[in-house]
Amino acid sequence: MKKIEAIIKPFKLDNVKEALNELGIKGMTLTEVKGYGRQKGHKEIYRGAEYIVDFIPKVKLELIVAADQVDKVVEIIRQAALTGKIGDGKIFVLPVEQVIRVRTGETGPEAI
Amino acid sequence: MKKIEAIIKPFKLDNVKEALNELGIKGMTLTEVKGYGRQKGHKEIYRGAEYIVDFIPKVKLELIVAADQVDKVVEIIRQAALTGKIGDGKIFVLPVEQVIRVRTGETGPEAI
Amino acid sequence: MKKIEAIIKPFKLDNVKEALNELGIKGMTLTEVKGYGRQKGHKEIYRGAEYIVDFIPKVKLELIVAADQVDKVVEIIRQAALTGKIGDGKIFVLPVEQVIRVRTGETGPEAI
Amino acid sequence: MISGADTAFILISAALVLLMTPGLALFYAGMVRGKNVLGTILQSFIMISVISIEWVYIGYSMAFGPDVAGFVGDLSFFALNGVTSAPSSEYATTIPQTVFMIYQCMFAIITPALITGAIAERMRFGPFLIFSLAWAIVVYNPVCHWVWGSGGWLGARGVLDFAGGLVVHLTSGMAALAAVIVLGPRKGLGRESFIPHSLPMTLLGTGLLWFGWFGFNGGSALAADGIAAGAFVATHLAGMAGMAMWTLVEWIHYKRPTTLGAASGAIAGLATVTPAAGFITPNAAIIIGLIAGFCCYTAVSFKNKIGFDDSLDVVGIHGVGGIIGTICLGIFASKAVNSGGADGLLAGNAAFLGTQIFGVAVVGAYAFIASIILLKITDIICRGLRVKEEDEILGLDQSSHSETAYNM
Amino acid sequence: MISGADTAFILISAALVLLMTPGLALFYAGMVRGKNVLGTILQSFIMISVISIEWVYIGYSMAFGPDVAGFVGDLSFFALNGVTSAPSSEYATTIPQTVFMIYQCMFAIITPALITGAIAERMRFGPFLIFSLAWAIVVYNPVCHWVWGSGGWLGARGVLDFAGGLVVHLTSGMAALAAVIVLGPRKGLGRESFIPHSLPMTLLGTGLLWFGWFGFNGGSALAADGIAAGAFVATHLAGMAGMAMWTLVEWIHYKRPTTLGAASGAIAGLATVTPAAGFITPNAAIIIGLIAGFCCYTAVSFKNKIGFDDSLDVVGIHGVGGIIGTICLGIFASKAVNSGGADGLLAGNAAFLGTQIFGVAVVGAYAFIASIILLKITDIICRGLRVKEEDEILGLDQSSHSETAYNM
Amino acid sequence: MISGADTAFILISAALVLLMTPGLALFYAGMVRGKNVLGTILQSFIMISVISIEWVYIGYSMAFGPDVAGFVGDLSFFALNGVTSAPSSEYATTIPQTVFMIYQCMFAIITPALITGAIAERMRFGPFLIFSLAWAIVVYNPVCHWVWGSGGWLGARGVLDFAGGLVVHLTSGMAALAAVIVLGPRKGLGRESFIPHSLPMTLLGTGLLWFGWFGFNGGSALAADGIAAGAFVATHLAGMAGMAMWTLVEWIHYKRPTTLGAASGAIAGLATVTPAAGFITPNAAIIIGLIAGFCCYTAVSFKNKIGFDDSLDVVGIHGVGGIIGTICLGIFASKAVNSGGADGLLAGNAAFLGTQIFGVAVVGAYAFIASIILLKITDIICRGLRVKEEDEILGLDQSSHSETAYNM
Ligand SMILES: Nc1ncnc2c1ncn2[C@@H]1O[C@H](COP(=O)(O)OP(=O)(O)O)[C@@H](O)[C@H]1O
Ligand SMILES: Nc1ncnc2c1ncn2[C@@H]1O[C@H](COP(=O)(O)OP(=O)(O)O)[C@@H](O)[C@H]1O
Ligand SMILES: Nc1ncnc2c1ncn2[C@@H]1O[C@H](COP(=O)(O)OP(=O)(O)O)[C@@H](O)[C@H]1O
Repeated sequence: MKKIEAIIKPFKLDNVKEALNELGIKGMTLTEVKGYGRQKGHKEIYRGAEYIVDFIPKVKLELIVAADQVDKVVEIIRQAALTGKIGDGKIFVLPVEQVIRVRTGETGPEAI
Repeated sequence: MKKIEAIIKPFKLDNVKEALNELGIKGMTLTEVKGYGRQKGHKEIYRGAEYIVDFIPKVKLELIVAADQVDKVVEIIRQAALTGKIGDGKIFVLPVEQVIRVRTGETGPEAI
Repeated sequence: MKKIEAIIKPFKLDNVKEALNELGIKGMTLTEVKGYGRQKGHKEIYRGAEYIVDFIPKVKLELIVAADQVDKVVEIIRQAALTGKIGDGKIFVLPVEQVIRVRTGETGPEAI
Repeated sequence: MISGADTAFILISAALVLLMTPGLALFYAGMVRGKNVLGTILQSFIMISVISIEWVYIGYSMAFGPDVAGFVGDLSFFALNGVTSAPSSEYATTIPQTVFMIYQCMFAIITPALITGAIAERMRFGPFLIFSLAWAIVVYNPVCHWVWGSGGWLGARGVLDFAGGLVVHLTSGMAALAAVIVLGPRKGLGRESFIPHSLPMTLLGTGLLWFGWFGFNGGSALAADGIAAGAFVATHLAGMAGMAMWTLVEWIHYKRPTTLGAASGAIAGLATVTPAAGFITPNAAIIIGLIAGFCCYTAVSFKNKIGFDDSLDVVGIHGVGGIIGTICLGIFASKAVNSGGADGLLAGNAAFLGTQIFGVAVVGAYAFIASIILLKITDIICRGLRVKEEDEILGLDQSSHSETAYNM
Repeated sequence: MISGADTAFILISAALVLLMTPGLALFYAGMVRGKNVLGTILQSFIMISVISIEWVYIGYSMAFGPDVAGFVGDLSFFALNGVTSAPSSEYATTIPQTVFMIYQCMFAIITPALITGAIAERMRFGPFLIFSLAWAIVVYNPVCHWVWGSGGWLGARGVLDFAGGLVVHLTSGMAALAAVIVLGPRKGLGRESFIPHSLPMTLLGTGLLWFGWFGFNGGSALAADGIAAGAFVATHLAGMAGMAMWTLVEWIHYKRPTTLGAASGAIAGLATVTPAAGFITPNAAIIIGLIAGFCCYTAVSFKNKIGFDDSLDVVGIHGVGGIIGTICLGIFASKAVNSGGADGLLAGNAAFLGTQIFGVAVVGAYAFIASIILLKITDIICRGLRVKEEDEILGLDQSSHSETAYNM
Repeated sequence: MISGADTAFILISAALVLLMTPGLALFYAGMVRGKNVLGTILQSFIMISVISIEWVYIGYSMAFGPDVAGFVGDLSFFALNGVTSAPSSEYATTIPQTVFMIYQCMFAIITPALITGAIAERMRFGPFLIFSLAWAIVVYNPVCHWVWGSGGWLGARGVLDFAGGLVVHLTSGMAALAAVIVLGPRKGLGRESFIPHSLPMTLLGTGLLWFGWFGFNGGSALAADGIAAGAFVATHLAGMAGMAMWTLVEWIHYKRPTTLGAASGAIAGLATVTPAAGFITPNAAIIIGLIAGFCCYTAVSFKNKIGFDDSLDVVGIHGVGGIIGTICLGIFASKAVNSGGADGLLAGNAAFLGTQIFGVAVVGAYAFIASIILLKITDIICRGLRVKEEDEILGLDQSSHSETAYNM
């Protein structure tokens, strides 16, 4: 099993969720995060003082998937999250050793 | 060392924390996340328009533990987080290569 | 490639960000988390009732870096986040199998 | 004869008292958890509808209609029949009766809204509506008549209540006590932290309440005169003294003055001076405020010790405040301040203190018993007063109203 | 001769009406998404500047200056020339003319602010300023003169509008309709959830609006008298009835009474009774409130069905409310209540109902057509009314104002 | 003789001015970081207690008691001795003296509350209480007497201040300047972003302040008359002009009109017109508002350049506003507007401008020097004015009050 972490633009979330849904992915976990990267931050103005805000709101999706699904899922996410503009985000794949479903105690791929 | 990520129902947090405490687990990190899974979302109503909100508030616990503790900790979390109803959450175990304590510079199991 | 997760004190964030910047690190992702550890929580008072709040606001930084950069980055973060007082936080290193940049589809170290 | 000045003053005062209900909604909502914010707000807001309708059709008549045996008004003012822009011959004779009616309506609204602090985070919306409507009819209207109605038996015995220590605060405090007993504590009491979700909201509510209270107490003079001025001053001074005292006691007790403490003390002072405002000197108002801050703090601390789940301290603040204030009036009242009032203990008239204690006992007992009974009946009719356990965990906003307070 | 009481009453009423603009800003801002909060607030606040300047220099004179052919006032009051603390000879003759002028100014401010609910989350700030200024001159001032100006042709034909059903609510509702058509829907309508970011903020706004409305309608009597009292009472009762009805319909329809529904119903009731407040009985006010709650609910539901993006329901609440209220006045008006008013259908005078319908038709058509034209012109002059797509995604706060509402 | 209308008007005005303190608390609290919200709110709220007590026992007497050598009132009104519902023979002779006393109390409360914007996010609570109490006695009361007290030496020299340009805004602005110098900047100034945590809260505060300002300036006529009307109008117009100007300058300067800029400009305009409100024409009020918007913007920008940590710009807005407004009065005052006022430069009386400048110099210098001294003394007595560095990092809410503003 693998863990896919995708950091994407917040307004693409619905898109990605639907795409994953179509693929039959049933579970994921979402976190509001702030990203720092090549995409420049923006300027804010408060009473004539300028502040550079360089952390940009992003959404992080975490999904555990079976190893053989990784490539497909990654590709789907990429397509659904794509705008082509800087700051579109990143997808990481990490190894997972075990998965347990709290409700049933199932482990491994069944538990996903 | 392993990283345990547990996604649980928010109102079970106190329970889980206490159970871990009893086990002697001294450190963990908590994130407010939103989960999407078999547990159905709910309907919200705003001026006669219905919206389906399918991301449900969950809490994610992250703990680094020594490899030999994993099974015990996972089991304790599972029991403490269990309601038996859908949406109870998942526990993932990931490999960790290194741990450093910022304050002392200790590394490895001592740093946990 | 490795994933570095650093849990630090929020007011040290700017410091850490600058230090990483100087090192040429261009990307990272930040999450507001709550930490539980040796650093004791604080007491809050509401109408004569005392509550112990034992989760303390922390910031979690996540960075994917090339394997050979890990030690340097970890050390830089440690120095920049250090106050020497309890609760300074932890740094974890996890293996990463793949990285994809959404915008370009690049993978591996180029995608970071 | 109608006075434009009095009319203007009481109309604006009525607007101020109306504002107290949203103010209260925010004051309370700030103290609940994030999942019960809207449920809490709505319980107050909806009282504007439920009680106003009730008031127009029967409430005003029950409270201020022609007296029946000292106990209640008859229903001859049904649907405001005969309530015109001519002044009443018995109440507020310098303003249109419509003005008096609507001003009093605002009091009737906020009283059951006060109770919602005790039932917060667990009562079902429907049963609450039924209970509050019944309560207005069975408790508020009669007590209002006893104390303020022409011919009302308590008023006739000399019991004084300037702006609602008995009629508003004690009745709602006793109903709160009843509700806490009948409903039982929130799930998780003692184990989980019921920390306020937004104290700035509570402080905003406090500010609006204080502002509105000038209409509540000042307007109760029913004229823009020296009595109104005295009541206004007493209100402000008791509020500030209550805030000072609570903060101070907390500072000594816990080494920390808190913002919620300041807000609580202010409301305690304002509530406590309510029955006395127009009958006392400024210095007496300060003393009452100080007593209020101390006693309400103690009452609330005591509650915490006995694990009694009066969620937002309606008993400890409004109940205790209503009692103390009414009794303090028995001590501090002075005809030199208001010739239409009475002399109290300090002016050598111990009998009046007795009268006030009698008023407290009667109103307190009646409101408590009637509330218990009404709650039990509502419980039976509605098959339960509390939301289901899983709905309580989920929060009222989602489970009862299909809404979420914040979506940032 | 100047009456101190009336002066005090109208000054305070003017302050209350001013407060409605921040109240409206919060009411609206609570309903938008977190990225458009400040943009929404500022659109209302800035009307205070734009319209007040306009009003002082030409607006007041166009609305209330010496009549030109029944259509508009001439500009002899330019820069408040001749507007002194002496009373006007034609309007509000018991208060300084400055008081009347500033009281009316507050109405002129909130009217275009109401429109912002329809254009929320997508209109550019600059073009909105230009449009609102032009709209005040082309729509608000003339319509105000027609209905309320001495010599105004609609007023002369017997059309009645106590506090702005036509002048305020219908004009802004029609402008909103025009804006929705011209601007088109927000990006993502139907796909994304446009869930309110903070309902407590909307409820706070509701409370402030209700409070302010007493000044809006009560003050429109321009004296602290029985008419003011009647308007005050009618306002409150329609508000509470609207809240009751909307909540009830929702409860039946969706099995859930919602907080936003309660707030919406209240505003619907308050808006709808505005033209009628000083001319009807309390019972009529309740009926009007109930009708308002039902019809506005229906209108808003209908909008949802046809995918018409009136973001915060200005058409469904203020437009529909203005129409219904003005027509209801044709039904319920009674000279027994206000001898300066009229008898309506129920008092046997069907003609008056016709007059009111005529008023609705004329004002509605004029406001709609003029708004469309002004929007189109603004569009051309400014090269676009809407923010760029990426700015809409980013949100107005950041893209138009370089600010963020919350940084917790 | 007592006028009901004036009594009603000043009572309501007093309530409006009281509301400004919670309004200010929110205005300020919105601008601080999330960890200092409650500390900031409490600093304002607690002034209601500290100053009201002081006012009742000595403040009112020092300010408005029988004159001693033009410098201060004697203490014969200690504990409101002799302050009854009969009018004063010297002040506000148409309302109960209690009304005048409580109205002035509200001014005394908000003045030190204004200072808290300068010390935000770093001053200890206890020392602030001590300082503010001492400051009220040493600065506010005497200056109030000099300017407004019967026999006060500045008033006797012809210095005019309608509603507190000198007494309220300049004194608090100078105290703020002193506090900024003595306290030093917040930790992290220049490195970290001190971004407002909730601008909607600041805008809500702005709305409440604007609303309350009608009581502040309008009520300062101490009667519901043409002067009150003029002051009310001037207040509104300067506020809207200040808002327009600040927004415009910012728009040109940074290509972005901001919401905080609009709020800041409004407060600048309102503060600046305060000394002049009852003595000038509407057109002069607009000019004053425009000047205020421009100058305060410039002052605040200048502060940013020199790294002077006046956290929430008390000096740049209230200090500068108080100076400009008082001097502008020297230019624009007109006896044609208010025969009880003066003619200014434009009416050919340059001497009056000189008098006003003299007033600014005297009050400014006195308030600044006295504030410095009081801060130094408080520093010594309390062993430090600032919270510990780690507590500053943690935030005042937790470290000083053991509370958290939000727990969503
Ligand atoms: N090395 C990294 N480690 C972790 N997160 C990263 C890293 N680089 C980028 N990110 C995340 O990806 C987001 C997008 O990256 P950015 O460099 O702005 O644009 P792009 O991915 O289009 O090159 C960032 O906001 C950040 O959240
Ligand atoms: N494949 C997955 N990857 C990541 N998180 C998941 C996955 N499946 C479920 N989750 C998380 O676990 C939570 C509970 O899952 P759900 O399917 O609703 O119930 P259950 O675990 O009882 O079957 C979800 O809300 C989501 O946060
Ligand atoms: N075993 C662990 N797993 C995950 N996070 C941890 C663990 N131990 C500590 N942390 C995180 O590190 C933070 C600091 O740890 P703490 O024990 O308080 O101080 P220190 O690191 O100085 O010993 C905690 O607040 C928590 O967020």
